[in-house]
Amino acid sequence: MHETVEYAAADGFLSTVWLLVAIPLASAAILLLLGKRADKWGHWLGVGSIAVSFVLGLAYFFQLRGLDNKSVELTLFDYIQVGSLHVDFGLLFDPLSAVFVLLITGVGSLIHLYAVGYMDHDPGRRKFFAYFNLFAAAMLLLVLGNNFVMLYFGWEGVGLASYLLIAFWYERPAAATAGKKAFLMNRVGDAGFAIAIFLMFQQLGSVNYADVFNGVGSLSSGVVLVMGLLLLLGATGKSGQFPLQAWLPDAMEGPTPVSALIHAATMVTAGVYLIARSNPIFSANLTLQTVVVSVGALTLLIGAIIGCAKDDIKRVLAWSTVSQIGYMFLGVGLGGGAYALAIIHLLAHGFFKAGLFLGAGSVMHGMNDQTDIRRFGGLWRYMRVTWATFGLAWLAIIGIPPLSGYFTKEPIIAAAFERDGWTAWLFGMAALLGAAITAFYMTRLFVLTFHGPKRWTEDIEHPHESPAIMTAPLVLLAVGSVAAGWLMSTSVVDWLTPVLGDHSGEEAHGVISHGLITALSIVVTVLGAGLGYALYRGGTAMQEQPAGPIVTAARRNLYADAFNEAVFEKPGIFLTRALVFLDNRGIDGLVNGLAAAVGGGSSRLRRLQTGFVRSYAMSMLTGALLVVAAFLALQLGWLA
Amino acid sequence: MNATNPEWYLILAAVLFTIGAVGVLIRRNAIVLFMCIELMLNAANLALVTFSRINGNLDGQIMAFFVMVVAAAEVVVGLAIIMSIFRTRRSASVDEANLLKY
Amino acid sequence: MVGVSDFPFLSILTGAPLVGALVVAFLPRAKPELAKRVALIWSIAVAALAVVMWIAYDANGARFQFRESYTWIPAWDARFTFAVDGIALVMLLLIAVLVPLVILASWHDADNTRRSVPVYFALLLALESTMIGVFAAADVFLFYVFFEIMLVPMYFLIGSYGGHQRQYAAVKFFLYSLVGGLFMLAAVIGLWALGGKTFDWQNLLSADFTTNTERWLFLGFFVAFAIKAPFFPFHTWLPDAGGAAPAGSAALLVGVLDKVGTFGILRYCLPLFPEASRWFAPYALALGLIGIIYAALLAVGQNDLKRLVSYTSIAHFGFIGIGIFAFTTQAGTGAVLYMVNHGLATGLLFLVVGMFVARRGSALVSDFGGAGKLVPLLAGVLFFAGLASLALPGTAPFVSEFLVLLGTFTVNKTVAVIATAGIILAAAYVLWMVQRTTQGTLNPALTAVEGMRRDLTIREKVVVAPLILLILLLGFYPKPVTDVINPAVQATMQDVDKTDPAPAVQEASR
Amino acid sequence: MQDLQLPPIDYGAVAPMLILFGVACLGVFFEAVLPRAARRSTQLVLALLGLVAAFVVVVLESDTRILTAGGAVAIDGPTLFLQGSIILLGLMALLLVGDRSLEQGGAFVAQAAITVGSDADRRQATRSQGATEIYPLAIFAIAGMLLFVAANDLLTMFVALEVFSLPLYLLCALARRRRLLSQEAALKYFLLGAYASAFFLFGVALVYGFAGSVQFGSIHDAVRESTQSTVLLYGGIALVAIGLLFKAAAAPFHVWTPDVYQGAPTPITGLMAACTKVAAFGALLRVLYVAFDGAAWDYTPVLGVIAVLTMLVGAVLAVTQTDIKRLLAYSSIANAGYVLVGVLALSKDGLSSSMFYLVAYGFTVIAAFAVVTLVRDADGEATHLSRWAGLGRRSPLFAGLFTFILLAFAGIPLTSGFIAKFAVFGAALESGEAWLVIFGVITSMLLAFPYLRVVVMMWLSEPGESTPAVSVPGGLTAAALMIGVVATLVLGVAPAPLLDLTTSAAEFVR
Repeated sequence: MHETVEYAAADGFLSTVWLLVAIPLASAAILLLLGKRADKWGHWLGVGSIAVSFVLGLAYFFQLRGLDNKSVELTLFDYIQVGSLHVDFGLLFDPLSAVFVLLITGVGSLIHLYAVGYMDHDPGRRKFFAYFNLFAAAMLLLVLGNNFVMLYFGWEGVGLASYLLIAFWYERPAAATAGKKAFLMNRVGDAGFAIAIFLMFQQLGSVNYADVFNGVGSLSSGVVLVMGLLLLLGATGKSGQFPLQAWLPDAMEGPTPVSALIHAATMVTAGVYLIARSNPIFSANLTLQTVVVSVGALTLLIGAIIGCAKDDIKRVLAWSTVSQIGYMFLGVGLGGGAYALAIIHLLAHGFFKAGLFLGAGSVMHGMNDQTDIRRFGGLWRYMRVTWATFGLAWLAIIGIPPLSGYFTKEPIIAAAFERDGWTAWLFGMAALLGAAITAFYMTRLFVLTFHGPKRWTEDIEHPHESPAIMTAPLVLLAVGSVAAGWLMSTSVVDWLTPVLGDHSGEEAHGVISHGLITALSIVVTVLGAGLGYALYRGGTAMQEQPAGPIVTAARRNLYADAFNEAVFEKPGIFLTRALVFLDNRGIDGLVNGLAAAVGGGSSRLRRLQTGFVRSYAMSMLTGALLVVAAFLALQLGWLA
Repeated sequence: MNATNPEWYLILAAVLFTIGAVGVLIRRNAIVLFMCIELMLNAANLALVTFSRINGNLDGQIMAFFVMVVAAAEVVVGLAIIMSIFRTRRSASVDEANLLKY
Repeated sequence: MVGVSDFPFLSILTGAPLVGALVVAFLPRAKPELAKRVALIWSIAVAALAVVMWIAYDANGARFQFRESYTWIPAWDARFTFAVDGIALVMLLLIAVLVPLVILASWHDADNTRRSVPVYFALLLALESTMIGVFAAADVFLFYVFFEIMLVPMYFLIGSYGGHQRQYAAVKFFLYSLVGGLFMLAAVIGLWALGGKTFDWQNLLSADFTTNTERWLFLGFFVAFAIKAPFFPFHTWLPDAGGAAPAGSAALLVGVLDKVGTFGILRYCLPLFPEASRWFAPYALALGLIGIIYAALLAVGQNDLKRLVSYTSIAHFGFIGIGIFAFTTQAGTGAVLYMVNHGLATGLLFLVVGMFVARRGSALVSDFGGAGKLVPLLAGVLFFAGLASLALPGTAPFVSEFLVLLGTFTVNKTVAVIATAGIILAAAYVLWMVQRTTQGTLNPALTAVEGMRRDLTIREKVVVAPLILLILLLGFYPKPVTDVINPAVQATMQDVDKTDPAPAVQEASR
Repeated sequence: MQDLQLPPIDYGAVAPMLILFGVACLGVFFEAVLPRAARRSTQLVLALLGLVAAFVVVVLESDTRILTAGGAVAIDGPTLFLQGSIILLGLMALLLVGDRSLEQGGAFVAQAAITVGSDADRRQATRSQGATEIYPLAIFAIAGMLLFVAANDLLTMFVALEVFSLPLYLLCALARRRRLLSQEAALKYFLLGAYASAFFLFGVALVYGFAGSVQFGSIHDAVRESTQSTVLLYGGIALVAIGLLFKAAAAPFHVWTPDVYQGAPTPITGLMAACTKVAAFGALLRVLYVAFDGAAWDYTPVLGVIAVLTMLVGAVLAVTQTDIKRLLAYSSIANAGYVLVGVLALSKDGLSSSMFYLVAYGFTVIAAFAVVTLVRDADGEATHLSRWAGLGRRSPLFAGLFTFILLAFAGIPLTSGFIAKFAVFGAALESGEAWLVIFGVITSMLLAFPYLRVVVMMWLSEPGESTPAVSVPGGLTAAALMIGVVATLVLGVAPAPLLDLTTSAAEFVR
């Protein structure tokens, strides 16, 4: 079914592809080790290292384009070699990793640059850049690894960086808690991922991409299903998908560039990468694909619905991210040609969502770190660059042609309608509904922030445009948001063919025609946006208003946090306390009780030593009688 | 079963030994206690002599003499100890010597 | 290489610290600094010798190397036989590396007690000697001697120089270990009496026992080792001992001394009683599993940093136990590697916690809060040690935990899956501890404490730097260690007559 | 009737006993003729010389294996070994007895006849020189013990029993301080000892009735061939064993031990704990191995139960003791149980290991009581445990030595206690008495607790106001202490020579 996967060994220039990881890593190490001595120039080292990586990435990219088989493999050293297990510290540079490298280093460079301005007044800026570089290194390793253990290595690495950056302002309890929550929920997914790796080794004797993908055909469908579900669990954790979505909005406690880079553009899309990378596994089982599609569809709706109810600019964007990644999951779940669609949506999302977050950061920067959209309004006058770039990104995300979102989201919706039978309707309509809601809440966000009456007070907030070092990346990202979709819609799909398979020849046979879907999606988008504008152009209430059950539920994140608390946290705490009690009183108590029993027995027995010589004689006589009796009993066979 | 049946002497020896052994338990006076022990020794002597007769060799009778000598030596030591305690306590009751216990 | 491998490394390694201990013990009490320096230099010299031995060791050579054998008690065929395989070798290196660092970290530990400072360092060296001996012994009797005698210096380290509740903890430690030791004594005697009246490990390997006898003997050894390690439910001494011991001693206690338990299982239980090992394996796996989950949950619930770290160790020992009793090359190698890595990681964790405690004068988590503001570097090292403890990739423990779980999965999926849940709990207790101590709002009481205003000193940096470096190095490139361990583990697996399962797909196609 | 023929006597073989009896008589003579001032030194030197001479003869005769004096005395391996041990241990005890540096006039009363509590008593307690009769008495006791272990018929054994018991009764009564306790101890010891002798004698009569002879060889033959009622035999064995177990302090015939050990002057307690135990077990071994070995099948379970009971009683009761001498008494009861385990192996190994145990324990216990004599306050020895708190701080040397001794009692390796326990348990296990070994191990665990409590008292508790000072020992006590400690160490580290010696000596002649 699947042609054999083979990677050529790297030579020449491409054998230095490890530099991509090494440069940011070295930079991070230098920044951490030098400490305060690097405070003055550290951030420039941080920006420089990622920029160099970007340039290198471009060079490798062009080098790769010139190769026939479009992939190179590079083994740096033996990582783990025990018995039949052989894990290399090996890298794979192929079309899929190449686009991710460019996304990470490209968008990453812009956000790094932006952060120089954004973190200007923060005393921990050097540390921030060290963590940022660390993240870049881990993320690059994640996408460059040539086996699942390397992927896992990077996977956990980005988790660490994410934790460090969410909890960057660790003296805020909310930030520290959010970081911990992110790490823990990710670990749940990671555990699944890890077990999937064990399963691969147990079944196939290898964890290398090539061996695993080539061996999928020989696995029973049950094993494939389990393996896929475990990988999916990992992916949902990292990408904030149902059921592990709750951590992502809380992650907004981190500095805004972090939200832009890690929790919008790159890290959270690692789940999509994982599934796309493992496409031979996911394509091998229909049930598995259906589960992925369901997760995607459900999450895109959850994210969109909750996004409507939030009043915090970053939280709205965060839920929007959840929702958009839902689209990507939908895409990779649909399989076939939709893999590539999901990837280009991911890339486009990287541009416009990063733009949105950085724009939000720029707003906050000008508004004394206010994040409540109910306290914005009419800002377009004060920060025009931000307004313009944010607006373009807004149009891109809701999918107004010819901006990028249109080229990437609409095909996914169309692909959903191409499924078999009633599921086509179910998932197609869900995707379409999601598009409408997206348009609504994004418009709400945009209108409340930049238009309508001003609802802020001058004595606290003095809105002003951000410095050029921050606006320049905004502009560049806006350009990307506008152009990327159109540029990528065919070129990148073709480019990814060696990895994701050639599906260009496949006949589309949706339940309704593609043209109709296009039209429909534009219509619902416009309707949603129009509704949003109509409702919010006059501003909104400053306080949270009583609302119906649906809105309340959305405000409460559809009770996911409450569920987690009631089902895991509370019982967990109770269990912990109970066990502490058990350990102290039960197990330790048993031991101490035994000791006490011996002591008690001893003090009771020593009372028998009365000090009266006659009672001693008594015990001797008794003993003598017993001994004699025992001897005679044995002799006469009484005891036998 | 005539009176010269040596088994009767053995039974007598056993009875004397038992009286001595029980006497140690029920009497308080150290001297009497000691006498009870002497009684036990003499019961053993009686048994030795009887067995000597039963077995038809003289060893048992010789042993009885040894035992008597030893018993005499024991009396010397025992009375000395009992005396020294009596001088302090003005009592020969063994139950009063009860400082060391538990 | 004849010359080098004939060099009596092991007896010198065992004896040198003891001589050092005697020297240090008799230094004048009034000159504590002198005693510290002598102890430090001595331990560094021992470490250097250990490194030379490591270089001279041939990873692909005989199973046991540097064998030395001297007559001791001919009547029982007990001999001073020393020899190391790969497993023992890495443990010896761990000891040799840890002890100088612990000595350096404990520089001021004994200053404020009313006890003799030289004696403290002499005890540390004596402990090193016994620990080296126990790993280097290749004679069951000799092993037992070191196994028991090891208690004595540790008992005094806890009892004389410990903190809160030190008497209780020391007595508990001693009695628990002694009880285990006596069970083992019975088994050792049985082994000797029924195994051909010899104590030589090599000869005992070929001894035959009846099934029942073998199981009893196994049990005798296993209980001793399970107490030492400790495995659930024999663990309750460790939180007390770890909580009361001075941080440096606690690092040695958990980092090395407890490894004697798992080492003993690998060296004695498995090869000498293969049938019984296989028979008991399910129960041992169950104990390991319970330990992982149970101790991790307890760690979450602790309010005392040192007790918390102790509980994390119990959870980690659960992993090691599982790795040993899964009987696969990967799991076994993982378990041994875990022993080394856990020594480094938990050693570091204990030392760092000790630095916190020394500054704050309290080990209670609730006495901290937001400490990262005051001592950022120290907080960073704590976090790093925590990461190593939760086995993040890039730190050494990841490799071992991964190997254990992967190796276990190939033979027992249920166990491996449940154990994998342990990695979630590990994240929970580490992050929860880090959050409560170093993050969040600064506890106002902390600023008032003089010591909390001083971040890592040069001395402390010298202590933590090598450990951090080793953890990272072995996290990225564990090969030097795995290559040494692997042959020994494979030999052990052969002893228990177990082979790795082939991949399921190949199996099916055959 | 044939003509009486005097049985031939090998005077060389019995010379050690003759020398000591002679020395004792000479001592009595000197007591009568020498001026008071010269008595002590003369007696001490005479006694020591006598012991040394006796020991030399034992060594010279070490290859002798004969029955002599008409079969009444057996000079064979066990006899010579045990005689040598008794002489050496007696020598150490005598060093303690002779010490006068700790207390003005020594540990003994000047005139036993002085009424307790009178003015004269107070004067003698502070000023008078101690009585010098104790030396001949002690030598008589030791000589009696030598005969006891050599006795080859029950009558000789009975006489020897009395010969060594009677002087001991007296010695117990002669303490300088706490004379009421001392006299009470003597009274109890005497009455119960005589009671036990009566049982022994009646047993002798029954055995004589069964076998027609009291010679062990004849009894041995009779057990196999006699047609007499075996009720006589088993009643006899039981009663004879009771008499011997009383001296060995086995439960339930141990009841006198704590009271007497506590009340007697400490040097005499040491003498009893070491030498009496050797003698009693020596006789028990000979009786069981030579005379009654044909009935082994029947008496092993009964004596096994007694052994278990002894170990349990000793261990359990030791747990809550508060007086160090009483604690050591219970410990000695438990140790009697361990020796009994070795005895019941009923093999060559059982014999040799029991002998090794007796010697090892003897050295250690005398050293222990030597330390007890050193810890004193104005009222003499401070034996209450609470008074020992913080002793390690006041006097680290003696606390350290005592700790070492306690570790030996607890059976920690590198002490003779460990080797000895190992030997007896090994012998028992080999003979299939695994249940005795198991109880031995369990009681060892229990016993560790009281020992550890003392260690905690000495080292981990803070010294209180009432912590007595440790007297600097005079040369004699120091010598005894050092001999004991060094022997404990040497027998623990290099037991091979003594093990070989016991093995080569482990053969009775019949």
